[in-house]
Parts: sequence; C-alpha cells; structure tokens
Amino acid sequence: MRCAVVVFPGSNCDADAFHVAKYVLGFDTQYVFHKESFHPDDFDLIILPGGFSYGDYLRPGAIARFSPVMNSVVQAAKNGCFVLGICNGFQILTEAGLLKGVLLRNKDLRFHCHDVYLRVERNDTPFTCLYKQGEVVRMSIAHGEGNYYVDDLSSILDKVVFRYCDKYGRITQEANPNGSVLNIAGVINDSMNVLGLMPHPERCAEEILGSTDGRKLFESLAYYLERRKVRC
Amino acid sequence: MYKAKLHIKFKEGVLDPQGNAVKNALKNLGFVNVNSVRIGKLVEIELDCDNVDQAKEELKSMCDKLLANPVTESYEIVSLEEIK
Amino acid sequence: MYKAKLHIKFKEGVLDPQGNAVKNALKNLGFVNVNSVRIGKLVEIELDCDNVDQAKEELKSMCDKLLANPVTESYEIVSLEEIK
Amino acid sequence: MLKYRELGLNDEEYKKICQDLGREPNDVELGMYSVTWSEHCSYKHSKPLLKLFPTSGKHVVQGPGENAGAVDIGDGLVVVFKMESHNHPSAVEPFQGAATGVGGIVRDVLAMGARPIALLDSLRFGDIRKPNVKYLFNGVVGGISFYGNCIGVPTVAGEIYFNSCYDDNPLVNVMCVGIARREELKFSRTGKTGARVLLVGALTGRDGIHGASFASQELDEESHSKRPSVQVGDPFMEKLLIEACLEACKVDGVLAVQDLGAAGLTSACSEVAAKSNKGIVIDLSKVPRREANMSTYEVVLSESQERMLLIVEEKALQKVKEIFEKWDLVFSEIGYLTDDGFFTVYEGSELVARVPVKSLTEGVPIVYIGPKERRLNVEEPNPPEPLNVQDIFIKLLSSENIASKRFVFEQYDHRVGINTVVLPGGDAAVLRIKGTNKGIAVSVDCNSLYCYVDPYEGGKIAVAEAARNVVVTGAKPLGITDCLNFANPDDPEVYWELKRCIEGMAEAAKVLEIPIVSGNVSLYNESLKNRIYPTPTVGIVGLIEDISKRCSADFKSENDLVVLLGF
Ligand SMILES: Nc1ncnc2c1ncn2[C@@H]1O[C@H](COP(=O)(O)OP(=O)(O)O)[C@@H](O)[C@H]1O
Repeated sequence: MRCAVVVFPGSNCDADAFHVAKYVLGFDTQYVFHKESFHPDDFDLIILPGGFSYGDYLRPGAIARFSPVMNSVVQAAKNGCFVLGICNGFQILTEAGLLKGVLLRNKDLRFHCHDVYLRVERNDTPFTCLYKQGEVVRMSIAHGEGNYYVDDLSSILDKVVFRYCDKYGRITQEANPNGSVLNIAGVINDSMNVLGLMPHPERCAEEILGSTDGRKLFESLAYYLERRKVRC
Repeated sequence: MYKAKLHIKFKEGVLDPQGNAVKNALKNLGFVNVNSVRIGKLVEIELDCDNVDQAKEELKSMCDKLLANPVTESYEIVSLEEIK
Repeated sequence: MYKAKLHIKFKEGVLDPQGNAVKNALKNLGFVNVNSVRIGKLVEIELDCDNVDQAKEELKSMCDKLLANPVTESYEIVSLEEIK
Repeated sequence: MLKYRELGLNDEEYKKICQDLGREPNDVELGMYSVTWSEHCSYKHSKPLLKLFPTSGKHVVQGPGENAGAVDIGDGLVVVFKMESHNHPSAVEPFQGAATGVGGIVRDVLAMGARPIALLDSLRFGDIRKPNVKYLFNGVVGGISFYGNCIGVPTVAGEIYFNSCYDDNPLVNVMCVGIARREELKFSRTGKTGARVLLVGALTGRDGIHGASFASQELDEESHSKRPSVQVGDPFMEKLLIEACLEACKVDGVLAVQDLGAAGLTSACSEVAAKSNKGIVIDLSKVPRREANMSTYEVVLSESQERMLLIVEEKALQKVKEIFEKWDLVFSEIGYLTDDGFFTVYEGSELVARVPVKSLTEGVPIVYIGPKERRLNVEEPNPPEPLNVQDIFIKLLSSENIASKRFVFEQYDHRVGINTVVLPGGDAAVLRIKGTNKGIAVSVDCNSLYCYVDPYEGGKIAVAEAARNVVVTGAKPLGITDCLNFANPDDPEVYWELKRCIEGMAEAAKVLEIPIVSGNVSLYNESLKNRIYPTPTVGIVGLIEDISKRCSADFKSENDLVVLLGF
C-alpha cells in the first residue's frame, strides 16, 4: 500500500496518521506538502488528516480545498485512488465537492473530545470490508464543527457508512455528540473510493491507546487492495 | 479603490446553533421579547478596481468560489462605494 | 414586531486573523487587487417592542451586555424596521 | 506627574537608570526600562527568595535562567517544561487572555528547540454562582480550548478550584511540556558577535503596549479602561511558527531562538544579548508592521503575539529564509549581535535608544520588604457527629471543587499527537514517548487554602501532592516548574506569605530530591475588594522507565484488594 499523508498549513493530525500508516500498518507512507502535486497513480491511499487547516478560519476546509495539492487529490480520486478524510480532512472533502454535505458548528457550540460508539452501516466498502455489518465500534472524536448537514437528505441515505450510536448500537439523540442529521458520522462517495468521517480511526489503532477499532479501517483498505490485485 | 460590505447568511431552513444559543442567552438576561436571532458574517473588503461593475463582478466571484458555501449559505453585497 | 440588523466588528487596530487568512486565500485564488479583508458578525434579531425607540434601547443594551465584546469589538445597528 | 512615575518607575529606580546611562534617558529608553524593570519581567521582589529553590540534580540539563527548564530522560532525549501565568489579561478579557497565555508558554518551550507535546492548565475562579465569575470561567475554558486545540498540542491535565478570593482575580496558569533530542536544544546564551537577528511571524501592531507593567499592578476600576492592551491570539500563526522554527532549529548555524513575550522586542533582544554576553543593534524600520504610523515607542514595546526571534549565522541565513518561505511566514532581518554590550536601536538611520544590555536585564534595584507574619485565628475544626453520612457524601461529591471536571477537559483535545496513554480524570496524565519504551507523567497541583492557613506547610504540601500524583502512575519525579501567584508583595504580610511558601516548597523539593528547573511569578493578584490566597502552583514531570508498567486510578476488577497507604 503506497500511502500519502497530505500536510496543509494547520494540519495537526498529520504526524498521527503518518505514524499509524507507516509504523502500525507498515504502509509505504510519505508526506505530501500542500504546495506539491503528484501523479494520479503515485499512491493507493491519500489521507487528508485532522487539524485546523488555515486555522479553520471562514469555514473549516474552505481555504484548504484550494491548495495546489487538491488538484492532484481530485484527479487521483477520479482515477479510483482511495481518499480518506479524517475530521478536518472530511471537512475539506465536502468543501471540495468530493463528498456531499457540510459540517456545521456542533449543536451545543462546544468542542467535543471523547470516545463515541459508531455503528458500521455498510461493510461493502473498501474502507469497512473487515467490519461486520451493523458492528458497533468505539473511536474518539475531537471537533468543534462536526455537525453533518445536507440539503438533500434522500441523496445521501445509501452513502452513510458510520452513525453515532450507543453502546448497544441504538441510534439515539443522546448518542449524537454534535447534532448531525441522522447521527451521521461518516459518508462515502458514489464510486466508493472517497470516505470522510469525523471520528479519528488513527487515534484508535494501537493497544496502548485503549482501542484498536480504528485499525480495522486501514486493514480493510489493505485487504481490499490485495484482493483487487489478485483478481487482476 | 472600492470598499464593499457583504452579508453571508445561513439559508432559511438551515439550523443556526449559534443564533439559537444567543437567543437563549438573551432571554436569560431578561430580554424576554426576543423572538429570533440569526447570526451570519459581515465581510468588509477593500479592492482596487477600475469601476463599480468590475468590482461587483469580482465580489460575486469571490463569494461563489470561497466566501459562501452554496449548500448552506446565501450572500448579498449590501454596500459598495468608492473610497479615496 | 421589529427586525434589526447589527454589525459587530473588531475595533480598528485589533488583529483579525480570520480576515488575514481570507485575504491571503483570495489573493492566491487570483483576486490580486484585494487590499484588505475584515470579518465581523451580522446579527439579525426579531423582537416584540412597542416602538422604535424602545427597540433601539433594548438592542443597545443587548450589545453592551452580550453581543459585542467591548474590549475588542464595536457594534452598530445598521437597520431597524417594523414587520408584520 | 513625572513621566517615569506615570510609567510605574520609582525615584530610586529612575536614579539608577540615570546612573547606568550616565545621563537622563529619552522617552523610548524610559519606556524600555519601565517594562523590563516591571515586576513581571524583572522579578525584583522575588529574585532573592527564588535562590532558595534547589535547582540542580543528576537529570537536570537546564535549570532556571533560560526560556524553559529541561531534564534528561535517557535515550538522548530531554523533556523541556515551564509554567506561566496569564492572570491579569484573563481577568480583563478571559477568552483572549487565556488563549494568548497558551500561546506564550508554548513559544517558551519552542524557543528551546523542543516540540511541544502537552499542555496543562491550573485555573482558579471565584464563586461560580456569580454571573461575572461564570463569564470568566466560560471565557477562560473557551480560550484554552480554542488555542490549544488549533495548534495541535493536547491539553492533558490541569486543575480547577473555586473560591470567593478569586472573584475578580482569576488565575490562569498554563504549563507546556516539550521534547527534544539533547544535542538539538537551543539556548539564548549561545549568540555570537556578527550573528543576524531575524524576526518572524505575526506583523507588529499596537497590541499590549505596557502589558508587562499592567501585569505588575493591582486590578482597579481603571483596569477595564486599560483593555486595549489585551491581544488577540492567532493559533494558526502559532502552528506555522512551531513547524517552521523546529525545522529551522535543525539548520547548522542557527544559534539561538527567543520568543517575544512581555515587553516584545525590548525584552527578547536584551535577553539574548545579555545571556550571550553581547550587544545588539536593531533597526525598527525593518520590522514588518500591521498598522501605519506606529511610533518608535510602540514598535519597540509592542506585545503582538506569535512572533519569534532567531539568531542566525550568515552561513545559515539562506536555508532559514527558505524554511520561512515554505511556511508562508513573514520575516525580516532586523539587526545583528555586537561586542559592545549595548542595546542600540535605530529607526532607519536615526539612533533612537542606546542602553547597556545588562542594565536593562539585571540593573533593577532589588526590593527587600521586611516580612510580617500574618496571624490567622483559625480554630480547630470541631465538626458535629455526622448524622447522615450518605447525605454528606453526596453533598461533598457535588461540590464544584470535588465534582468531575469532565465538562472542561472534554472541550480540550487531550489526545492529539496519539501519545496520551492515561487520559485526564486520574491523578496525572501519562504520555508515551514514541520510539522508546518510556513514558512521562505530568500533573499540576496546589491547595491554596492550606497555603492561606499556613504558607510554609502549604508550600510543602503543594510539592508533595504533585510528587504523589506522578508517583502513583509509576513515575519517578524528575523536575518541577512552578507559578507563584500572590497578592501585592509590598504588603509585608503578603511578602511573608511569599517567603514562607517558597521556603516550604524548597524544603519539600530538597527532601524529595526533585529540583525546580523553571517557573514564573505573578504578583499583585488582588482587587480593591479581594486578595487571593497564596497560590504557588506546582507543575511536575516524572519518568516511567517501562510504559507497560504504568498505573491508572480506576479499579480494575472485582474482588481486588484495596489498601490504604500512609498515615
Ligand atoms: N483545567 C483542567 N484542564 C485539564 N484537565 C483538568 C482540569 N481540571 C481538572 N482536570 C483533570 O480532571 C481530573 C481531576 O482533577 P482534580 O479534581 O483537580 O483532581 P485531584 O484533586 O485528584 O488532583 C485530573 O485528571 C485533572 O487533570
């Protein structure tokens, strides 16, 4: 797996994503600075990490989407490359139009940093093929603007990959940390190669950090890629 | 040189958590006759342009590209005047 | 019922990191003739009041107490009209 | 009123300035003295007392005297840390005051060439039922969350206490912990003659002029009209500075790094020059400005946030400039170091100030106050036989001083960096050190009520509590940083409190063999109505040799034995 971690000015989970991709998963990983460009075939996976690109000034992700590197990301996405947007990366993907919807301020206007439970709504995607359908997993969130909103709800219903739930998998209001419609925590695009989610799988990929539920997301990608290669 | 003021607001129907919170805070402070509060952005831009039309053109383009998110926000140029 | 629009802005001389970042972004997008960008808040309030003067009075008091931070911000009632 | 008095200097100090200069100072020079000789910058009340602290030990790489302290943790690594107060700015503008407090302490650690990896905050507020206190509380917590989260340094621990003595005078003490390779540490003392002075980061505006003097006065009615001296923080700029400066620190020929804090250029330039035993020449016309028509006085004293100085040899200039360009940072070469021991300031070709560096940094007359013991009439508490322990238990648990602080620490990103192995909620936070089997435990503590009742014992208790908090995670305490928050020291009783607290802390630190490697003093924490309890906050760092052996506070399984240790 050849993996790129994009560094925008203000990214602050770039090193975390890099650490997990390279040292935990053993992917062939490198940083790509926001001023650089690359060839659509250079990578199998591009991670847009969490953080506060451009300070999240104006709207989160609004300025970063115009970074030169985004041209390459869009091209690569068109080519079928996996693109994973985590937290701020998710916000950038929606601003760039690679994913539907927007992320508004959390309903209670507060920043939330804690664990949440997520229900895997679809395990037929490259990002989730090692999870069970309906599996309840635990990951951490850390965001002030993760309140997912979309004007045309019906267009997104079958694109929802993760939803906030309680520990039994029930989708309740109490389990919704930020006011997202339908408790949506992560969505995928039509061709199923671009995923954005607010929770941080990279923070839940090592035993020592208390949860490894996020690691499966990266392992799913590696597994899927391997199988695709075998098939070719 | 021109100076413009733009309003960027949430579209009708989009929840405005900040506006709601402010409304409640105002009520708690005793302003009980407040019915609704919506919070948007005021953007003031100074730009060098040859004429008003060009300035308007550019401002619109800035809003479409960057300043407003078309999914949730609408914008309006509320004033545009020549300065200096 | 009255509907008011308020502008809340950073005072002159106070750093506006948001405005700066947006200015740079606009320049990078090719809007090279942008000289300055300042970002403030637009607050729209609907309130029940008997007359304009009372409404004005209340709005001012809301700004002083909650809406504007007197240390760094100034405010202005830019419009106030009766509705319905 | 005489100009120097207006600026907060007394007759004796003015005489000393004239003596050091051999003439009367001009207005710019007078301004420079008034800030560097304020309590906040000069420690003129506390310097002799701070000498009581034990500051060396086998792990100490850097004790007090540089931008932050440093201790060795083996594997070629050092942990760099320091705590600082931002009390006065937070009293006036809680959100920005607390936010810029975070920014300032992070730059201190950055100036040592260390990557900031954790923040801790020790907060004191008045009676939370009062609306004004609630406003201060929400503002401070919001400001820390805003700034710390954005720069990507996790806020992993802290403490919050409420007591009416802090009604008008909240305390905001922030500690930053960083990590560096030992050989890559930077010091302000390593400047060389001819090295260039680079200023990088935010543009200089009229922010916070005389902020340091502001921090050296009691809060009164007028304080609120002094508000324009409060700065607005730009955490995004800070994040760029962190990345760019750490990259620049690796370039051969970058001799020293210095943050611009209180007293801005005046203090930063004179610090580097003094520690390196050099002189310095700067040209203010080269300082990139945010506003037109700023006066010399304003530029040399501006406390605009998010700025750093780098002292760079000529051979490294090109590389350093490329790094700043990469991060889209504005920078300017504003001067160079000299041999003459003077701080010389030009505005273009005009000489605007010239003062001996050491006079600015060390010349201030030390203030000795005769301490006067404050006697408290405390009666031995004689609690009635509890009627309903259950009720009392619940009452205690719901007291704001005991209740969980989850509401606060969940607003801080305490996990970014993926090092936080023991999360907030326990006795100390534990961070792993990637690439090793080690971890560090960090905590901040102080019980100011004890310090009020008996400053000496209270000082001892603060150190002992901090030490216990890291020890119970399995860590060996390596070093302490502190922040001494007191009222007006010109009052002999307050001076006595200060002295006794320091003596108590020193005693405990000696006995426990934990050196104090950095710290900060914040005096004049009182208003017309209230005087704070003596609050000597202790921040501590401990080392866990084998992170797999760490302990956390939660009960692990049923039927485990519970043992009460101590007496
Ligand atoms: N201001 C704060 N910032 C971050 N963490 C905090 C803060 N206040 C309290 N905490 C965390 O909450 C927990 C309990 O704090 P506290 O009640 O002071 O504990 P203790 O009395 O055991 O030292 C600790 O883990 C502490 O780090």
